[in-house]
Amino acid sequence: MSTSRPADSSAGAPAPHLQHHFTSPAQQFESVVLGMWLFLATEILLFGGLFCAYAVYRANHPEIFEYAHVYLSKSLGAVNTAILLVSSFTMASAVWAAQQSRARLLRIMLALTIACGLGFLGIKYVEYKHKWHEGLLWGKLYRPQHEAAPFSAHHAFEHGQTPPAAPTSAPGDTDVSWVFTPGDTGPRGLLAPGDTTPLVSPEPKVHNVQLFFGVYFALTGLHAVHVLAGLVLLGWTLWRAALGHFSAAYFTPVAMVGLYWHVVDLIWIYLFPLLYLIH
Amino acid sequence: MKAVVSTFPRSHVAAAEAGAAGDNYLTHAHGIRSWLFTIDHKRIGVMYLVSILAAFLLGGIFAILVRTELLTPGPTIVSADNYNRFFTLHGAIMVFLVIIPGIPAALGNFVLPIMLGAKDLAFPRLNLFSYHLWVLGALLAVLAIVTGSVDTGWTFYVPYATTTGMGGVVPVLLGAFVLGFSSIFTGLNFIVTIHKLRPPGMTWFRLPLFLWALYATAVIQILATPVLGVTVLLLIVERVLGLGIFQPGLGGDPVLYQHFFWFYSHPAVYIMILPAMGIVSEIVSVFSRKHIFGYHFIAFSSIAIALFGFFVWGHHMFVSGQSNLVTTIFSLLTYSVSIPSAVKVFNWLATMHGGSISLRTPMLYTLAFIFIFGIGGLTGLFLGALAANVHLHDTYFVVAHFHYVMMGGTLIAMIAGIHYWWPKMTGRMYSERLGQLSFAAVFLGFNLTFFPQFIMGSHGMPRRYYNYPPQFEFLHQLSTVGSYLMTVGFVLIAVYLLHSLFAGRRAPANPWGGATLEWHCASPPPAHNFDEPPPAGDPYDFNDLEYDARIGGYVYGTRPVAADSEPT
Amino acid sequence: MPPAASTIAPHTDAVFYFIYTVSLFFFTLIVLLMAYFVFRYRRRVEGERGPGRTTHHTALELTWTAVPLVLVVLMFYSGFRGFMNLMNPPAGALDIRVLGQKWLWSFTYPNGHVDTELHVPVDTPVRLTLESNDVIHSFFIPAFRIKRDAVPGRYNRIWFQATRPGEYLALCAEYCGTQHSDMLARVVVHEPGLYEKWLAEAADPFRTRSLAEVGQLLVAKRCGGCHSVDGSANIGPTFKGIYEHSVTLADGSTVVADDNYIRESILEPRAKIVRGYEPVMPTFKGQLKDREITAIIEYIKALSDEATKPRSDEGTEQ
Amino acid sequence: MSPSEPTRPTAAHPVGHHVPLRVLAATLAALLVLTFITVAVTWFSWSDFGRAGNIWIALVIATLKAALVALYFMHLRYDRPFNAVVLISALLFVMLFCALTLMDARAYQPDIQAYRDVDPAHYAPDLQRP
Ligand code: HEA
Ligand code: HEA
Ligand code: HEC
Ligand code: CUA
Ligand SMILES: [Cu+2]
Repeated sequence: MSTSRPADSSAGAPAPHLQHHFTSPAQQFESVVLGMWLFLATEILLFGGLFCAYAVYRANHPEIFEYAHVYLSKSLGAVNTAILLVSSFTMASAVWAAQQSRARLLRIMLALTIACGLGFLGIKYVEYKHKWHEGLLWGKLYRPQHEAAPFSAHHAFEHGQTPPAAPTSAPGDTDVSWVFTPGDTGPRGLLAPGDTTPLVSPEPKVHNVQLFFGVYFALTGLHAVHVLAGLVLLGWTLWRAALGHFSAAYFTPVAMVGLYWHVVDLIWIYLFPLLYLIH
Repeated sequence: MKAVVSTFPRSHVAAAEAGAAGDNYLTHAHGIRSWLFTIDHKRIGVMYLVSILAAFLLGGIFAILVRTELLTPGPTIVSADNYNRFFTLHGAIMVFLVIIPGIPAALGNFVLPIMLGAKDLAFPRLNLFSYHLWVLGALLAVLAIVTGSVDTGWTFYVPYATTTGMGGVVPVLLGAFVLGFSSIFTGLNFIVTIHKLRPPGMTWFRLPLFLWALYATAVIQILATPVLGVTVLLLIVERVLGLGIFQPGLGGDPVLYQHFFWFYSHPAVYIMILPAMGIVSEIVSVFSRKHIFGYHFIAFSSIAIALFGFFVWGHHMFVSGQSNLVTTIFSLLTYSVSIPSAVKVFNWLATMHGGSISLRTPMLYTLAFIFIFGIGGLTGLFLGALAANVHLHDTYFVVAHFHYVMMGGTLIAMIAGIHYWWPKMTGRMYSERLGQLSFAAVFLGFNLTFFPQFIMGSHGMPRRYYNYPPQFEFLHQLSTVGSYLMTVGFVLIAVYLLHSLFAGRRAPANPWGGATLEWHCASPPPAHNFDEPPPAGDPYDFNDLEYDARIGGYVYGTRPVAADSEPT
Repeated sequence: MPPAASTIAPHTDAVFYFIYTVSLFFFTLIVLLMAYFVFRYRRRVEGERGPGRTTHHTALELTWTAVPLVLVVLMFYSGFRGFMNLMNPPAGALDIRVLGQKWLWSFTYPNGHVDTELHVPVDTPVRLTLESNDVIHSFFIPAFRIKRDAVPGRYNRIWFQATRPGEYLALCAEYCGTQHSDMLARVVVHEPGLYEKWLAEAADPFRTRSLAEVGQLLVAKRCGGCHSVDGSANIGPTFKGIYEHSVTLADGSTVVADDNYIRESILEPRAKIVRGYEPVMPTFKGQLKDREITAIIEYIKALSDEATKPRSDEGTEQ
Repeated sequence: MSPSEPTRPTAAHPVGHHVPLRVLAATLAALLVLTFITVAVTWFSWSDFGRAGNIWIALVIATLKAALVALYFMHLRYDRPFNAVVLISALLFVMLFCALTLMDARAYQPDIQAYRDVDPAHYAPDLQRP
């Protein structure tokens, strides 16, 4: 309990952190919390766009995702998920510590959160490096090395093949014929009249695998940028905590950085099963 | 709405009158830094206004270049590539730098807290930050012009935008990203302010309709703009690193890009029009000296437009290869937006019924808004009908439609708002006569510019055409002449407004007889708006306001409210 | 609306004029009311009050919510009907493939003939399958009221049935770069029976013409947008006088413009880039047959011969 | 989950809600267990519910976890309901965007597939490389 400020600011005296246009600390705090939630909503919509791209490609080309996801390491992903969850816990505890004016605990918890964040990025780095070496990158840079072994041999074993054979997909099997007479498909203009055999690619093979890695890097990349930003914010909070700025009377920055950090975690909670655990 | 008799104390008004001579937000601090780093919402609003009008001038110059080039078919003054640059920059500047931030960030910033009875926005520093982001976005746009410019059209369709050789694409996209965040922060600030900073007595249904409109706008800004953010980010990554989500050459899907773009950009058109409708609701009521008709319908129609606006983005993609099923859904939903819009138009008319209508400059622009937006909105109905859209899509009919709603709607309403709040912002009155004269030039010039474009468009004149079939030459020339006339009108506005700053009559606190709270504080307002929150009443109750010829403005009189004048 | 020349056009125009009528009605109503109110209730003395006191009238407000609602549903439905017609070609339509590329339309007929003009028989349903080689274009025939984007990497379809023989214009309606506004194509609707005749002749131009003449036709149609034949530089270098002359490439080396080089320039334009020009030429691989390429080379050769020995009739036409 | 006793704002602690460590720890434990379950089910073949089934199960579990984080770590359970409205509307609009776009992309997919079938290598860059 080494706070530089009195833990108790009586209601009558103007609170030191109250800005002139607010009438009470409660009003100010609630405004800040609402503002933060609105900001988090925009973050969710920012990722929402990428989730949409994911959904579109996953729905239309499940075979790409089934084929390519084995190149991601399930165990590293799981470890990273656990790390982020723990960091979320330490963050929430940090907020609690600040609320209780327990400065030492606050610093420890913030430091632990930062450590977890760094650990997460470290593991991400290992994963990215592997992809880089194997040439498993997005669109233009996709140059798979032939030896590219699935990261989790375990998975491949399970399915009894390496790499898993691509199921021929039936994209667009949604049936909307109840609304529309389906137009016939295919470049019929070039076929001899009467010939309606669809032209099928000779060997069934998974094409456009780079799409998976494009989506993967876009999603995890944007997420990693957010982790990085979170770490900077956490560092700033820890610094201010070390200066003894926070106490039960004033802990808004800790709580707000906490909310932000939780959202970063929340997004990963979706990323992990969607990218690593396809099955 | 229940009638609320204003309980405004006279002493308060007297204090406000006294404040006019003394300290106000303009004289409160001095020096350029006291402006650039101010956290006073009024100063930020004024800076926004100046910057946005400068951007409008730039966008207008490009427009005049475009129009001049179209005087004759074939080359007139510039090459095809430069023409393409001009309309792209014109569109991008007008949309991202002018019309989206226009009313909320400039006028909204200035009046929102005062109308609410608050001292400032909830997050003054964030407000300043979003202004700085706007400036950064504008600088990036300028950088784009310097580094080879852009020729993609403001829609940046893939794969054209990922393959064009012009070097300004990435800076312009970064600019759009930054401006998006500027817009998000403004909206966020408004929502929090309206939720949390309402003084006691300012209930939701005592909010002036302009604030309802800004609130609805802010909802769109929060929910739609992030998608623009991720879209331009992806586009940058596509272009620089070849990500491959949108580019067909890399297995991607260009139509997906269009979904991304329009998921933001359609709701964005309601970011543009809603605040304009808010201004119109204020002015129609004040200049008719009559309680707004159907307050609740107008308030809720703003929210309805904001929500429905999210369900119609696909109407920009009817011929792009969107599937028939989704196309049909979007066409149907498109019409849902026109209902609340119609409600507003009819309510404004009903407000004028039985009023006492004064044709001062703000009201003239407001009537012009109803006229022009009527045409613009009704032509939207043509575009929403599938079969008609197939013919009209990407023709000058669309160009005319969106200029009627954006330029004739939003921008005209913004000009109305500028004239309406000018005395409040600057403490000066402008010349009414010149105001009416320039109105005539703008109104006639506008219609002369854009009405012929409806005819051209329905006859199959495609947009973004440098060269065109000779049969359209006459209509194009009419249009160009109209744009020159309109320019004269705008230059005139700029001249007399600037002149009024130095030589205008001092403005009274309440020159028009408005009942919203901003007219309760002095012109210009003191630095902190109100010492204590003023009691809020019905914002459209004009019963207690009396004209005082000595000060040329309205004051709260002592005349008891006659029993028969009680609103129902 | 422009003259209507397809079976769809009257439908589209009906939708257009239906909405037009409704809009005109409401617009006139609004403007008249506005003008009347402004006149009737104008303020004569500053500060005076008007007679009206009503602040709302729920029944009235519900009416003007419901009436437009009904009208817009009708508008939607009329547009929807026309669109469904447009999206579902009748069986047995004539199939023509349309390829958009910067900045040229080309049409592939059922017999394999490729042309830059769209020729169709009158009163016959024609189904267009659209594709693009580079960026998005949009195929637009105002007289037929049809428009559909040509999107790279996929097919789009539309159909029409022309009702009046004659010549029409097809335009590109989706912005596609420098010459977007010049990406036009002639549309010819033939009288009954003449279409087949035209197609047979167009498909085999070699029967009636010399190689160089065919080459001249092809160059005018396919290359003329970028290459001149009179010595002036355009988007690409001129064809006049290049044959067997040396050409400086972007990397500084020189090559002689012989048959192989020209052939390569047509099939693999990116392989060698002429100094001072952008690498924007599209490939014609798969679009020009060997014999046609030979014909073009023959024509370019003839142009060079002209350049050396003066002749009166310069090879520019159209 | 054990019933928690969040302290309401008081004069001494004017703002915010205090969620005790005990509750936070329980939340963490639940989250870790759920994560383990999601990973574990991929080990067995009996837990394969087909393409659509698996993705929905994954989404449901993820949503459960996200809800825990939001309710307890982010104090949403004790907060003003409007903040929850904000979060939920953000999710709804993401869903709106995904749903309509997905519906469209599914329906026009045959037009893309038909094109690719003609010349599989043309727009599949991974096939063009040696
Ligand atoms: C301020 C901006 C703004 C506003 C408010 C609107 C409003 C509307 N717009 Fe517009 N629109 C644009 C800006 C805007 N638009 C832009 C910028 C583009 C082109 C982008 C580009 O491609 O570059 C565009 C393009 C556009 C298209 C695509 C055209 C194409 O490219 O193919 C469509 C199609 O449905 C459309 C429809 C509508 C409709 C139905 C409304 C409705 O909201 C209108 C509602 C209003 C009314 C209906 C009038 C008021 C009511 C009455 C007078 C009473 C009578 C009413 C009835 C009987 C219903 N718009
Ligand atoms: C709000 C948006 C907005 C506004 C206001 C305008 C205003 C104008 N626009 Fe523009 N326009 C767009 C948005 C807008 N436009 C968009 C989005 C496109 C599509 C681009 C694309 O295809 O990608 C477009 C495209 C477009 C085209 C089609 C180009 C093509 O397809 O080939 C044309 C052609 O006539 C045109 C003309 C004009 C003209 C003459 C004006 C005039 O009204 C301008 C008049 C203004 C001035 C001349 C400035 C004067 C200002 C001052 C003197 C200072 C002001 C000071 C005070 C008022 C105090 N515009
Ligand atoms: C889109 C514009 C465009 C079209 C259409 C086009 N070209 Fe080109 N062409 C160019 C450009 C630009 C160059 C110079 C850069 C290069 O070498 O690729 C060029 C270069 C050439 C060259 C080399 C010229 C020299 O001087 O060495 C030949 C030969 C050629 N084109 C033939 C053709 C033929 C034959 C056609 C039509 C069947 C055609 N081009 C259509 C743009 C075009
Ligand atoms: Cu092709 Cu525009
Ligand atoms: Cu729209």
